Amino acid sequence: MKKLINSPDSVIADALRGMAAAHPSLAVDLENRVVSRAGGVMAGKVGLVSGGGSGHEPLHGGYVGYGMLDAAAPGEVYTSPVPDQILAATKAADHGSGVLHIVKNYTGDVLNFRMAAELAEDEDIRVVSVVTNDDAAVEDSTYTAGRRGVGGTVFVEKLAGAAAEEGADLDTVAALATRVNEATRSFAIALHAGTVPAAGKPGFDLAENEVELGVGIHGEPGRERGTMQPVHDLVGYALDVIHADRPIAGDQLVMLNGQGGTPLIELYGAFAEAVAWIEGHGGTVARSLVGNYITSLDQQGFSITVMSLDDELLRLWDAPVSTPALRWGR
Amino acid sequence: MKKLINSPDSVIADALRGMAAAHPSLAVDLENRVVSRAGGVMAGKVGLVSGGGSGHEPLHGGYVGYGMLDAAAPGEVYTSPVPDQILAATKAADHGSGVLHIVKNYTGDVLNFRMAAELAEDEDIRVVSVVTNDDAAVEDSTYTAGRRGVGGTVFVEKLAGAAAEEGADLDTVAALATRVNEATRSFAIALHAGTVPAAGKPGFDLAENEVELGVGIHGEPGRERGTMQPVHDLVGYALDVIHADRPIAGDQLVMLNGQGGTPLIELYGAFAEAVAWIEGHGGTVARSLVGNYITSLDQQGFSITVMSLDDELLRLWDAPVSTPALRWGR
Amino acid sequence: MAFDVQTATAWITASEAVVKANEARLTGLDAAIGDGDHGANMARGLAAALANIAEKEPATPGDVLVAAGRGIVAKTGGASGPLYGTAFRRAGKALGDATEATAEQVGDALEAALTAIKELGGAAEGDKTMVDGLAPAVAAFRQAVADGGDLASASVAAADAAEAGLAATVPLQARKGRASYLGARSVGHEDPGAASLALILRALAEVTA
Amino acid sequence: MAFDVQTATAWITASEAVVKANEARLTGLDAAIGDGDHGANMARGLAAALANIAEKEPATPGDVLVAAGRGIVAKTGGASGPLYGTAFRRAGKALGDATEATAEQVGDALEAALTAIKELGGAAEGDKTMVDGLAPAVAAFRQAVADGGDLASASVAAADAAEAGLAATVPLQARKGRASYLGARSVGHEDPGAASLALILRALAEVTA
Ligand SMILES: Nc1ncnc2c1ncn2[C@@H]1O[C@H](COP(=O)(O)OP(=O)(O)O)[C@@H](O)[C@H]1O
Ligand SMILES: Nc1ncnc2c1ncn2[C@@H]1O[C@H](COP(=O)(O)OP(=O)(O)O)[C@@H](O)[C@H]1O
Ligand SMILES: [Mg+2]
Ligand SMILES: [Mg+2]
Ligand SMILES: [Mg+2]
Ligand SMILES: [Mg+2]
Repeated sequence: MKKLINSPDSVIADALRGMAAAHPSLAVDLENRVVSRAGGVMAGKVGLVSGGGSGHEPLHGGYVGYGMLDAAAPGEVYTSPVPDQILAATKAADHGSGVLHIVKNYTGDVLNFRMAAELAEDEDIRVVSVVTNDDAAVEDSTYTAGRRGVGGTVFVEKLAGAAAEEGADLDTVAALATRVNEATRSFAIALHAGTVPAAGKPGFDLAENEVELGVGIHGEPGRERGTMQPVHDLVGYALDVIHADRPIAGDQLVMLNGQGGTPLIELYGAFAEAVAWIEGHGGTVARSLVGNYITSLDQQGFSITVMSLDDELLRLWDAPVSTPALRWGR
Repeated sequence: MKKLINSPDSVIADALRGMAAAHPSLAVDLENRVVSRAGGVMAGKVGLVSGGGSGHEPLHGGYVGYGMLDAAAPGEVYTSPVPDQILAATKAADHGSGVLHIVKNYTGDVLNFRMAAELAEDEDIRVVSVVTNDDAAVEDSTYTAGRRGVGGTVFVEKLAGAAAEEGADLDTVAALATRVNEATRSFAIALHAGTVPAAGKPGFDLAENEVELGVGIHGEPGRERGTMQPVHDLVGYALDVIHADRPIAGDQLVMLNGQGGTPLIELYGAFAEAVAWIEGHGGTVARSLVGNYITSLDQQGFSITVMSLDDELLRLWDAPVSTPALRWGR
Repeated sequence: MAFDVQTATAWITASEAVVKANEARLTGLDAAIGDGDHGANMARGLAAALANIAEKEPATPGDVLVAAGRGIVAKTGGASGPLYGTAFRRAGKALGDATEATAEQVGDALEAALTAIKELGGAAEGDKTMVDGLAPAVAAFRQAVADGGDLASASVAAADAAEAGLAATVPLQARKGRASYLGARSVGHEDPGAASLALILRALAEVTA
Repeated sequence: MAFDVQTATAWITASEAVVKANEARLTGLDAAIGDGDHGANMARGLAAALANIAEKEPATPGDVLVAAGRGIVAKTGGASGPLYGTAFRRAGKALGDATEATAEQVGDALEAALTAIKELGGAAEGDKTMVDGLAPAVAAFRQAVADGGDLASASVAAADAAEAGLAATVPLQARKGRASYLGARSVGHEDPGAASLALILRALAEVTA
């Protein structure tokens, strides 16, 4: 697989240079690999930090800005960032009222963020971590690593970001983030695996009539291999799994997300199926996102993330946001 | 190639249903296949209509909204819309001050829009057409079909849209659109061809060490086949061609566009190279877009579109815009 | 045999069938030097032509062709929609309200179609377009009639000429349509529009045989 | 032979070399049931370990391992960074400021590493992780020392046990780390972390031979 890169080693550094040049609203620390807001922030605002492996763009750097994150720490492709880097992001995000770490549930992310939090506390920055784990494809159990954090992370960043912007304190923002995570479920299906630059070939091979059901965001195989179906059936499968795990009822926030290599025209078609399914089950799609919001490089496929809305969550979703990847209301 | 669709015949209809559900700001006429603004428009504003084959999303439907288009007419995949459909879009866009047709220079688009314009004049709607032809890959000549309209179309839609929103009359908006088109050049390189749903396989085959240089936006082969290079060299090649055709000097508006299947992280890396090239040649990147703005389904590769800015063009670029795919300032 | 409503309708019916049967081939030709939709475009367009004929129930062969052309323009899109659509419409108009057109009149109609395509698309012979099939076909049809041939033999001559014209597009470099963007790389391929045109004229020869 | 600064440094050097040589294999194992970065992670981490040792010029074998661990944590990322990094750091701390650690002390250090990994990652034996290589290796090392073996023979016993532990991960279903997301599909593959661990303990056996 050809990649539009200089070398696998320079992918992150090159991309960060590009982000810095493309977005004057971002401050990009190329040395520490931290993306933070260039503009001023209301003193006393709770800081929001996220991060994780790269390859999921626009997550997380594209969500730094008013109403969402204060800083992001991008690791190597599909590899969590290191503690010092997360510490640097935490310092960049600290406005005196503590910092929320939004961590996707992967052993590497959890451990590196935990170490960074310890380092931050040594420097008298209070850190609370919220671990997202919205992937309904994975059996949850206390004996395992548990569920993965996937698309729901975007919702957590948006809604917690809005609460922080409104002046909520660290514990309130953390409690909200937890509530959002709990109200959210995702499921993903891949048609063709993405290619990590260092690997140079797709993470798994699928025949013309095969799909991977229940994939994560790291090009890993899913929970089972299935047969290629019309998008109506694939979307139905995904929503059936989510619905069985946490019933879909009432007003929903729905993200129909592309994995990086699927045309937008197909994502709109998939979204039409999702809306039909949800309305057919008595729910309502009150708000939505359709596009590439949490990707797996050039993987082909989609994920659906569904959250039950209440008045507070709806208000926070509609609150102004101004980041490279999500922008409305200002 | 697997496609996330129900059937090749239903792709456009399904996507339009999805767009309608995803964007309350849009009115989607499923029968006539017209996407227009749902909200009211200042009476007397010049209407802007564009359209063309589908598969280039977010172009054009994603650019319908305040500060850009009034209506879009999406044809079948890679096939220009038909006259009746363009007429319906023209009617939806007419607020009493005439309508600008923004037409990409392809025989099919030009002919169908010309027929639609004749139909519109029969209904007493004044139509002026501006044909975009910014592709520096194609030799221009009066004996040929001339250059293709590609990425520059996005700039024309944005800047003409801003002028129309300010209340400029039809001839002024058309003159501005022409000026934007003339100040703009594009060049594209593909790594892997996209797949039209009805065809089911990529438009051309490239070996692991090959690229297509000077491709258009319809999965067609380029002006020559080249050797795969680091992104530094590919971007340099593209900018060399553009620079030779129309020198890049002074403040530039630069779009580093993905063809639909290239990861955003790679586009940022490519953009970093473009900025370095332009600054190395004494120019300045004053404004930019990095992402998927005019795509070729799931084709892998990029295009660069460069426009020389003056004070008026800069002001119009910065003017508020609120569409599904471009949004700032309100 | 004369060119009446039945023959005209049979021509469009046969054209639709042969294009449908050759859809993949036409698409393949277009994928090589264009955007790979000519098969789908022509299939959609001729199906719309048939539907419009069925709906309008035209009373003259001219009106059959006008209805076909309108159907094509309304549903095809692309370059071939306006070009073929207008060509059929102008051909139909050229037949006036004759209920049985003579071979000579059919020759005039084909000439009108050629003129329409040249006017609209601006292509000359040698630009590697459908004109390279239609221009020699019109000439051959007229010559056959001048030599005393009837509709059937003139149509065979036209079809033969269109197929020869198609073959002659292979070494040409395209100067119009999408294939022109390929520059020298367009050499060595049949033009898709000339290919669909040859099929349609062969269909005429078959329904008039 | 005793475990001194030279031996400790030689161990990390040999580990880096063998991991680098096996980078593609480790990545392949991780691609099958994880995300395909374990080879790159370990190569990057152990290179950082070497760089940090070179920079810090540690005076004791304990400090060599602490420097290695810090280098790994600072540059690796992923699950293996904190796990291996903390393991080396804790192992180093367990050695105290001895300039020549005995086989028994090295056994304690390996035990400290195992405890650190279990504490941090929460994995037990049988969860299909590096613990399945390290736990039997520590036991074998201690047993060899108890049986009167020296550093060299105990290290060989540890490396053998780690390799057996690696082989024993094949039929297991993963319950920790990314492979756990595959559920039953994780069965039938070697665990990548257990594989890198076996390489690192074989390197210990070689430098102490
Ligand atoms: N300017 C023109 N004049 C005459 N024929 C043309 C012209 N442009 C294109 N064509 C014909 O149209 C054919 C392509 O039609 P089609 O693929 O359906 O449309 P598009 O090029 O819009 O995809 C070409 O093979 C050529 O024969
Ligand atoms: N909770 C855990 N406890 C012990 N070892 C673990 C745990 N999670 C993962 N590992 C080990 O880490 C290895 C994967 O490391 P690596 O691929 O470098 O990191 P990542 O999983 O973050 O991509 C696994 O093969 C396993 O041996
Ligand atoms: Mg990883
Ligand atoms: Mg076309
Ligand atoms: Mg075509
Ligand atoms: Mg891994």
